[in-house]
Amino acid sequence: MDGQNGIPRALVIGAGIAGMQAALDIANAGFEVVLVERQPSIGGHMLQLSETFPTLDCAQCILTPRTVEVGQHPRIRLYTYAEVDRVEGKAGRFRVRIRRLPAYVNWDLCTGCGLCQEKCPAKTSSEFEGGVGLRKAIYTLSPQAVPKKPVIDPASCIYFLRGKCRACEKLCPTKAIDFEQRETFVEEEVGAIVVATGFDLYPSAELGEYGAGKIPDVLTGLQFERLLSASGPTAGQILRPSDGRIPKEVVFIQCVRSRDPERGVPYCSRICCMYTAKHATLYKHRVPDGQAYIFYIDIRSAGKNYEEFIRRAMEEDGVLYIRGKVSRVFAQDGKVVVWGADTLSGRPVEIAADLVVLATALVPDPDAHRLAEVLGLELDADGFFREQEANLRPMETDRPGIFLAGAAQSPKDIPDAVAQAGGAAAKVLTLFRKWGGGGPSGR
Amino acid sequence: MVVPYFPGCTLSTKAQGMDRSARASLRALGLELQELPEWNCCGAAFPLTTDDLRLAGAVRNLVQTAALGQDRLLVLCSTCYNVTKRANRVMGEDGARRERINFFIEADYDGRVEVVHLLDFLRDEIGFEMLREKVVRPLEGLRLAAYYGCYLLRPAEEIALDDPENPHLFEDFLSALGVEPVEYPHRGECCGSYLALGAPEVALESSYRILSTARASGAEAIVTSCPLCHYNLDRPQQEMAVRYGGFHPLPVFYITQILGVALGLDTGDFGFEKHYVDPRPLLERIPVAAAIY
Amino acid sequence: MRIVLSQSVLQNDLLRRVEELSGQDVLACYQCGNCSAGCPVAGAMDLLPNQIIRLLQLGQVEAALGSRAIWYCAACLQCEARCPKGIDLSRLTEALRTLALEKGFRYIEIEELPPETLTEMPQQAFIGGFRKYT
Amino acid sequence: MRRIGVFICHCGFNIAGTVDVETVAEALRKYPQVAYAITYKYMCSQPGQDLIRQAIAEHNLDGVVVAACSPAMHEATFRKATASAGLSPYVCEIANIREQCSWVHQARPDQATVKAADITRTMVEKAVRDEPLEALSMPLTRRALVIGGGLAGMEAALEVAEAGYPVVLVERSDCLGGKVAKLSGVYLNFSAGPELIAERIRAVRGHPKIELHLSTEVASLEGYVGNFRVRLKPAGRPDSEAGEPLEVGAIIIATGFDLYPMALLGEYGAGRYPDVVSGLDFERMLASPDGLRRPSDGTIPKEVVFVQCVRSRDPERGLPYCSRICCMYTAKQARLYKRLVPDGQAYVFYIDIRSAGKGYEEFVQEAMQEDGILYLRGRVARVFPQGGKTVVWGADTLTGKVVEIPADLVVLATAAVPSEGAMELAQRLRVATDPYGFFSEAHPKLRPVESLTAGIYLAGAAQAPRDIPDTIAMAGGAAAKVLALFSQEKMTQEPTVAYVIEEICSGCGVCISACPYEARSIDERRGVAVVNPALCQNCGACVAACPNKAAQIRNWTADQVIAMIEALEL
Repeated sequence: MDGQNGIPRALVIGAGIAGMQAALDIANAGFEVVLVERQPSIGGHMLQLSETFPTLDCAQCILTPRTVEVGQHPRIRLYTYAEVDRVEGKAGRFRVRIRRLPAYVNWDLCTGCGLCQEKCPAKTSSEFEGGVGLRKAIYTLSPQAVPKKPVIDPASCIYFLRGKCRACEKLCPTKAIDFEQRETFVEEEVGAIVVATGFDLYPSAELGEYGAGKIPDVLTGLQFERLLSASGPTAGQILRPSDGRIPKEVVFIQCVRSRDPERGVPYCSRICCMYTAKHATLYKHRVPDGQAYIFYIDIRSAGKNYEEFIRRAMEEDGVLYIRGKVSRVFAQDGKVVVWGADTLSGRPVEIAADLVVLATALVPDPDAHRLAEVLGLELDADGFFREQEANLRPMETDRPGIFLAGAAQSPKDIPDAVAQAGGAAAKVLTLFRKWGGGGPSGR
Repeated sequence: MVVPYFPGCTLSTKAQGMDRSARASLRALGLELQELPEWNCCGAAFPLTTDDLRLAGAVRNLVQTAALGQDRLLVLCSTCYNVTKRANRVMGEDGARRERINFFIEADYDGRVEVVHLLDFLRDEIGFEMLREKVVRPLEGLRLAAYYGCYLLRPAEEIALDDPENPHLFEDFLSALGVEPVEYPHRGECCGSYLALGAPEVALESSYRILSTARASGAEAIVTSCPLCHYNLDRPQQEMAVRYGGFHPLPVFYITQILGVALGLDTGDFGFEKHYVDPRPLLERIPVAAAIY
Repeated sequence: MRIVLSQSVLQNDLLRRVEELSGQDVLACYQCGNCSAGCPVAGAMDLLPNQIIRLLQLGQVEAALGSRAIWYCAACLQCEARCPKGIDLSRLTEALRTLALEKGFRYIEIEELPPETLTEMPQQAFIGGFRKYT
Repeated sequence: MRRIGVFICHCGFNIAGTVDVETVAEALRKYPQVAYAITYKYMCSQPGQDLIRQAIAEHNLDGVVVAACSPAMHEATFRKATASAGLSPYVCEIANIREQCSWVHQARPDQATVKAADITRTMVEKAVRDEPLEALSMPLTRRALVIGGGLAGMEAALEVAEAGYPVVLVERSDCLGGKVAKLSGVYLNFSAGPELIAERIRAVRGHPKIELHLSTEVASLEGYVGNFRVRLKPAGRPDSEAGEPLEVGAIIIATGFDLYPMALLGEYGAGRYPDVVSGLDFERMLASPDGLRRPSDGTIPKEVVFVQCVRSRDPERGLPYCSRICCMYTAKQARLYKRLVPDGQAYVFYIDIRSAGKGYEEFVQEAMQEDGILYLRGRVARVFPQGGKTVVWGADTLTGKVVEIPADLVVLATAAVPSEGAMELAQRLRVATDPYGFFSEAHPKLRPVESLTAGIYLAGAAQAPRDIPDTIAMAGGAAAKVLALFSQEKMTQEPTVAYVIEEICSGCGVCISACPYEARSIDERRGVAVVNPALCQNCGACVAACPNKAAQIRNWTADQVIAMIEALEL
């Protein structure tokens, strides 16, 4: 820093599992962290998951302590429902402008009692539930949200749409509802930045041959997670959306637009093989007399205890793996017919399924382009943040002081995202210590 | 308005009903079809090898169209439409191939003619809303299944008529006629095409799948714009009735026939008597338009 | 029969000619099977579409030429529409048919067709079919 | 009379799907000394924890029992919540009604409910007898020990040293760089291994904060997080004496991996046929200044067969797990081969192609499409010599045909196994491993870089096979944990350690030999046993050994255990 000390304070963008881990690793080493999350609460995609592979730990159970720890950490300043709007300066002294979206709720007054959500008359499709469940117009992502403060969605709020209702305002015991709220800006100064903006899923609307978005019993993997989840719309029961019946034949399709340079993305999405095996396993645990099928091209179970997990799915739960892609899915006679191929027997395969689950490709967060511009970073050809060098510098970027963690750099599973977040945190900590921050050195 | 028109071999012979119903219908809509004076066969199958000269026939028709001073060509038969449109693209895009073909047929054509099918022609030139107003015999209560087949949809980037996985143009057209279009899974699957010649058993199974799922989805008849699809779907139904238990015959209309009926035209020369499954009983259900009779 | 592989087997002239005629690169295929899954006539084939490409990848053009499957392809392009690597399989089968026909093989004999076929079938089926089969 | 609060978690579906939690709550409300009982969907969430805090205040509780998942999961969470309400964290107890009840009795919900109530009552009895202990405060040594001088170890050492803390780096061999230094190139950019890490090696060697010990291994370890005492000794010399103890506060294990022995691969002729080589041998051949030559006769191999999954994914004869790195390094080797021998042909036998990293899928697709490398989906069953060739018999499961390749060279991608001596080291460090000898992480999802022993962290392939970028990330992650530990003002330790009821201690010394942690000694002056709480790991060996019941563990006393047993309605 040209002989000058930088500010030993970090900005972490994105509060999914990678961002939270990076923030905690930095904060637990004694430094302040500004954590910015676009959603109303933290936890990211992991909070949407039911159980996690390969141990089948419940995601809520292992994650909520983390979200609580982040929410209560004395050295983490949390801005949710906010985005990084402008960044100036350089490593050691970045001036960051954060845009806080209007929640239409004064969070300082709100106690999170939940009365407004209970009484709100407007229901709409819930993004958190992947569209297979409903939420109110005033909502928190989940009952365990951190912070447990609701926001009003103007697109579904009756007052915003039609100019009357204001039921929440009347009922709120602390008078926290504020329909006049506008977006606000705050400025923060930090010395280093960790980008942990995660991933999104390939849009269902563009999966014509699979009937996604058209046939109700064709779901994405994330929607199926919500069906499996005890806190999901069916309280963990596997009921198919069209008629609420328990599906007895379930087909899982991998590589939906992954490894598909012609019509999707050229890369492998890395996590689908394992979560699909988990889906099939959990399905069998819930519906023991059902049959699960998985269409795959290559089974990629290359993590610790992953291969063993797949073997159990095949051998103990009788999940039938079929090596071949599915070309078409269509509705017929109350069934969802799947046309696939078994390249190993050399026969075409048709399955009249009750439910079809698509492992859609992971794509970069839709905001990555804007954010890359704000940060002065490069994206790779696929739209993920470009690391400085693929082998030895996977957490570093071309801009000193800005680091990458988790799926923002490329798709990765939870342990890999956590390890990389720790790695990014270490880079930040090393900088801060060099600038003379932190506690005593040496023995 | 005069519209240059390429009927193709089959419409001039074995599918004259399609040709006649087309001419009559478009006349009723105030359009005169002008048959290309010296048209020739389009080639019937887009060449899949690097042998460009097989495109010459289709290109010749386009050259004629351009020579008439016209900038578009209406092609009704799906097969001809597919071949001609793709040949036109080659002429419009590929320098070396264009040069070779031009040299061979002694022309200087650059793909300037737009190849249109009845569906996009009606949508863009007349408008489905306007068409709806012209309908004097609304086909209300008639549940028809649009059959796209291959040639109206694929290859998607070359044909670009509709979304190849979830098309709706044909259904939109039928709706304008008052029809209740029936969606069914196999409207874009292949009927078997020329396998009728080389592997009739295989073609039969393909068309059976299309017919049976259309019926299961509630269709009372199928509508197509391809004489070969028509042949594959219509003719073997007797055989299907023998082979597959529970099979019920399903009439197959040409798109132009159904248009003519809705426009209240005299269907006497529409060629219904040549269909294997007689579609006329179904039409008897539709009230005859007062304006005509 | 064990297929014996070597560089000379993999890169034979016949394969080169198939690639030339079709304009397709068989090595682009990574054997996902989508073509077979969507092929409307795969059920009647002795080899699946992906296996035809596979044989070509192994340099086994003769084996592919000898299959019934190449004559069943109606060029409906469903495989091409959904191939993740942009391979047009119908062009490969066309090239294989062309090679077979060049060698004098006829999939159908026009003289042997039943007379009602000739009177009733649309012209386009003849022209298309004769081009593919004779 | 105590006032115990009981908090029963639904754990979403996990507990409440089997156990009738309301019935359990009702049963506990009637139990002596229980002042309050309630259920909630996720007790570990913020509202769940708030519920506990509020109840402590409103109902004047002096003890807490949370009936939920295993204490390994959330004991710390709930103790923190209890402490934040002003109580000692050690009056908070966890009744495990998930792993030990709902999960294992799904088929019998009624009995599971009875058992859940039973388990909860036992913990109430324990809580009633809990002392409000305070955490013990310990000194902290801010120096790290890194074991292993490969990529992971160097990276971790550099991160910690760059942050200003001294590091002792121990490497068994006589050079730094590990496996990566032996590579002819790495995938994605084909840069050579030695060049790639030369800068790292220089940085380690020249770093003033890094004390490097080559040809050295760890002889013994004593102590605990923040206060380890480690002795080193010359590597590979069993008779040599261990040196003076070094004090370190944290340890990073980065011992990497080895390859499955070639000698055990009969059907591939490894070790017997000169032209059958391992992947690591092939790396050397690729880097040879004389160009690529096959071992038998020095000719340039024109037909090269690569065989993947050699004893990986092979529970019968090898290892059940996937070695994770072979798919990519095989693709890289085949592509490097094509660069050296453009007119050669490469074949790869595989089961599944696992190219799931950034740019990896594209790399493999280019190998197939641009370099014409033929991928064959199937295993190789036999390899035998014939007329100067090495013939490979394999299968192509996609055509359903068997294939034969008369090859010039066969390269085996042998399984990655734990580094030699990893099990021994694990015993010396008292760190858990999996059955194969890879070091066990504290939690596979959220704590992948921590071992199950506090203060000992894991980096790289020592935990499981992983490639270079994943190793770099994980080494950084381990370093971050060390930096967080070192940043603390002081170290705290659990007070639930052993103590001696001196009145009944006879000073017999049985407990001293029973203690595996050297935490006990005899106070010669008073003739009684004493405990060093810093070393005690509350294992209970002394309690079992003591003939007089003078050895006890705080908040795990004999009285408590007996009361817990008596609480069961048997």
